[in-house]
Amino acid sequence: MGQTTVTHDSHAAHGHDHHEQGFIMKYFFSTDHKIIGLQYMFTGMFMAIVGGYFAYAFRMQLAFPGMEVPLYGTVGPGEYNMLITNHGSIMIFWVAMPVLIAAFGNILIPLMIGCDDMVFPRLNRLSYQIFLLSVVVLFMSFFVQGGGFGGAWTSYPPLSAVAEYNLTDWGASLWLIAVALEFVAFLIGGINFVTTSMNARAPGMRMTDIPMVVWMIVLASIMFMASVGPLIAGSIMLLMDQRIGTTFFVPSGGGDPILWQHLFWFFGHPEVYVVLLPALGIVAEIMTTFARKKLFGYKTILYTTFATGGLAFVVWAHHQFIAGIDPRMANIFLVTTLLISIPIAEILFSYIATLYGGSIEFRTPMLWALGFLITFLLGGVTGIYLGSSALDIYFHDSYFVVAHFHYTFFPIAIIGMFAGLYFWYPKMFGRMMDETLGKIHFWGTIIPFNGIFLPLFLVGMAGQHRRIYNFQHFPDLATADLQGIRVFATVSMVTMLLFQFVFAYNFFVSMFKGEKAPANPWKSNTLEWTVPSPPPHGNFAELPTVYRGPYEYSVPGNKEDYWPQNMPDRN
Amino acid sequence: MAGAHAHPNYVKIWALLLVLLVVSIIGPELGIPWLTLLTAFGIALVKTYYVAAYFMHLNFEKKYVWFLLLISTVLLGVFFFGVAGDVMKADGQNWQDCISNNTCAEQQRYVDGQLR
Amino acid sequence: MSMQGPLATSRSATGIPTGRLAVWWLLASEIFIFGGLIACYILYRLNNPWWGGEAVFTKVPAGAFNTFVLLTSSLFIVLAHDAAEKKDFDRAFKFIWYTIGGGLVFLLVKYYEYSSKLFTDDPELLKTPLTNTYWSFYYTATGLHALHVIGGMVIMALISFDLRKGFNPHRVELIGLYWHFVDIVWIFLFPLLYIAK
Amino acid sequence: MIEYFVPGASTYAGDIDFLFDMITIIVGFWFVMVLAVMTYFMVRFRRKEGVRAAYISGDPHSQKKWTHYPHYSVIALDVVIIVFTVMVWVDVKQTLPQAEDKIRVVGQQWSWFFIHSGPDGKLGTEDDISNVNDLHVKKDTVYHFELESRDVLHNFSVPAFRLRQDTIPGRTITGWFEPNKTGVYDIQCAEICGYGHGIMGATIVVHEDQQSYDAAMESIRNRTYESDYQKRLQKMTVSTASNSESFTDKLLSSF
Repeated sequence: MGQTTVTHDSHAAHGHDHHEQGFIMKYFFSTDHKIIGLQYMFTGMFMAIVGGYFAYAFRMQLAFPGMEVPLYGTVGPGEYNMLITNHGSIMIFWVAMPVLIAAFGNILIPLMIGCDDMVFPRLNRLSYQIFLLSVVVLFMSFFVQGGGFGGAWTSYPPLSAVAEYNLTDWGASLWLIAVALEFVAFLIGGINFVTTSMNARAPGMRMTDIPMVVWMIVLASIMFMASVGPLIAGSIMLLMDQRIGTTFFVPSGGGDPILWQHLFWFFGHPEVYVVLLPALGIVAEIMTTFARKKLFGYKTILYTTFATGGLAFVVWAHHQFIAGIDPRMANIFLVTTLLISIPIAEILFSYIATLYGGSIEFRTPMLWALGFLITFLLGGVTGIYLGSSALDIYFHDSYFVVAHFHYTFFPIAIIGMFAGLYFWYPKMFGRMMDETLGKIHFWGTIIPFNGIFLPLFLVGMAGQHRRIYNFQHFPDLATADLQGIRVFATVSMVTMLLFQFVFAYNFFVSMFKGEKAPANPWKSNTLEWTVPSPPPHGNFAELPTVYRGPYEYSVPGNKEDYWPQNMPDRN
Repeated sequence: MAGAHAHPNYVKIWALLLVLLVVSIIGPELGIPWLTLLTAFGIALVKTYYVAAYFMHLNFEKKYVWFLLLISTVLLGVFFFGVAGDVMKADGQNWQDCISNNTCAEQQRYVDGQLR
Repeated sequence: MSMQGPLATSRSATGIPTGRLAVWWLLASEIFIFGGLIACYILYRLNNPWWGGEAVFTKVPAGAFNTFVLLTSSLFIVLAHDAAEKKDFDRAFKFIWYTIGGGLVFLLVKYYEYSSKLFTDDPELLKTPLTNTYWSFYYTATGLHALHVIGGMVIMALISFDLRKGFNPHRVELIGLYWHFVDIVWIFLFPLLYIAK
Repeated sequence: MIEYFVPGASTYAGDIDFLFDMITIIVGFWFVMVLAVMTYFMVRFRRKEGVRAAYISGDPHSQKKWTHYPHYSVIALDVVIIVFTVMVWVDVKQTLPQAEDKIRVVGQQWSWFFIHSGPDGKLGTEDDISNVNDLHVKKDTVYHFELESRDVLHNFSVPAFRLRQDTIPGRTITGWFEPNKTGVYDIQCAEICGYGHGIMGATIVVHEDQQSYDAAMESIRNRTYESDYQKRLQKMTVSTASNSESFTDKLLSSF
């Protein structure tokens, strides 16, 4: 089913007359939250392939400049800009967000809070259809005259605002429209998530009985809603600049390019936390299940997450320390930036404390979850370097930044996604994935991943700056040593991509030939494990009542070491 | 549902809003700056309060909704004051807006929507 | 429209009906969109005091009349909601269409204002979005607001026919909330763009 | 540690390197500690037959302290980092020591345009000397630079000076540096500026004394100047333009 969903997706964007409930209706026009979640997931995975392919093309160009890249062709300067721009946009807007928030949110929220569907199923479908439309528009932007947009995912004006500067007249506009459509899709989806989990909880489920992943997805949706508004207004203004010729952001006509940077990063920084929080939630579910432990300090984690979410709104200008903002402002944002390390550190400490006294079983999802913690930790601590405004003078727009945010985004979007996928695969498809192949995939991803980005810290320290298609114009950077490092990173990258075939094989073969999954293969507590795998339409034969929190593992006096939320008595 | 509470007299509120509207138009005509600010924007806030509180029934809604809307406005304030240091001013520490005071040594200009 | 909704929709753990809760969240996100635009405008405006000289060319009487129209249509939709709650669906239907009429008058006045600035032979009075950034903001902000007015009118027309048959009367309240919000946005745009000189 | 990769050539390079080393020690300590604790937990508490996990809620204070105490020390270290950072930041970006000479740096798509102030030390006068791609400065001289841009955002970046600052069209941004080591260094554009962002390099030449500086200025004025940037490009160690080799040859030869 998976592959066909991807290939037929484009049809769903167009209206159809009413069919009878056939395959098409069931999988493309369904209002069932599980199907919509899978649609998001397959679209997101398809986009991940596109984004990975782009990364492959430009990493090859960096390692072997001027060479014809196998399966791609030569990468010129304009094309290089287009590849990095769209790699960034795709991975954040069309992979991390749909998979982590929309896919897991759609599949998990109704199941975990014990109701039969989202509160607005048709709005949910509309959200996916707008999202799909945004994908189509993005692909259109690659094929218009001048090629795809090449002004980086931040799309700073005046470069992005004036066609004479960026040379991608319609490419820039279509990119912007695609991003704006994606925002609208997630606004609609987010309202649905928030309303569902606020209003449709199962009887007996208190605020503190909600599984962490639901909390995290809801908080992420709220943060998204609050941060994206000004940027939507800004996108309209930028689109007017591009298409009509107004000068909101063009200084030669009286505008101010810095305003866009503020609008963008007022969204862009919370956006990091928007995708981080769901991943943290997924990891919490997995760690408690496989350590057979109660989550250490549920309330502490919850409150520190609130604090993180609040602080995330007042740190945005640390992306602009040397971008021309008033230097006095940098000191304020330096303090808030380093403040945010405090709640995040508290969350990570609590996660690690969860392991204490556990009975840890290293199944594939657990490996991914632990891998997430370690790699994200490195991403977090390198953030301190960049948050320090004075050091940012040296590191701004260098490969140190690239390595840093890949150490945060890769664990979030890819490791977190795989963790969730391996964990909930039985619930999604009713079959188990192969454990050995899963472990091979894990090690084959995590080791090359470090092989890519640890070296990039070093080239960043050597002063190598970003978004350069070929370093031959910078004599200090075009040395054999640095080139060797670039080749090493590229070889690691190709290795990592090759290991994804293990996953693809495992994923699709298990879907049809895997061992049939019982309702609760991991002996987990939350409500989604109390229904058959995969859950039928309407989820629960009888809507559950909740008696306790989601992490009551190894409770003394119980026969079993888990205690489902809807079980009235001791077992 | 909203039916549980006594309804305000909508027409009265509407008449009050119209009076406020007239004040907000006449006030600025006098040309006194502080009066302009007060009548134009102070009265806009009052009007907003009446529409929100009575037409939108916020006064009879859970307190939580007030909270939600206020948080939104506060965050906008954060955005505004974070940005104001750069965008609202024509100069600052070690930088100046050379377009507004015409000191740019090198600058292309937009004329009639075309880059010159 | 008679599709059986999921049971989840009828639950209300917060005590606010689901539809109304969602509209409040929608309005919160709209606050950010319009608020962001207005914040940008104020920032530029304070940096460019000469924009006051441009604001002279706006038509204050037209803007004031439009404020009156929107306030009145807000009254109509709240009366429609009142009627729908009392199950007087014909009266509610009537008031919804009065509201739509108010929206229409608003748009006509808007059209008059736009056309008097865009299609004039007098170069002094010709004000296009490209004239300067003040007019860019003028057209963007009022245009975005007008789109919201149009959207509200379309949705109102759609629900009015359902309402007459007695389906989904709670939707009158939801569209009402949205319409009041559009009204409030105009209450701010009017002094910002027209009055402050 | 940055010194190992790029030797510093300005007075404040050392401060920024110090900041890097300090943060490395602080976060390195934490990173290693956390990894060690995590590894210990993973080994010590791996699943064993018949051993049941403990039931720890983490809510009572006696348990919470295990995450709170480390977290207080994070606050303390944050304060240390903030204090040192602000000191360096104020020195580099917020103060302007008395200028001994001035230059104007103009970014344009896709090259750097430099204006030296000439003998009178003032910009905007007749004797200004302008040049593309090569900036000449004297050692141990405090320079004020004025950054401007003709079209889009650029970023005036000199890694050896630990200096980066965006150039913004419509804004004049002033900054300073004082080279303290002679040599020839890269200038980069570190903010994407369109199609030719990747070719927007330039060279800064730090002269030992006034004579060699004046000679360079004279040759620019006489139009007999040979660009140091072009000379360096020709001497580059890595050839990057060949298409002739096959993929595998290239891969093998690069190790």
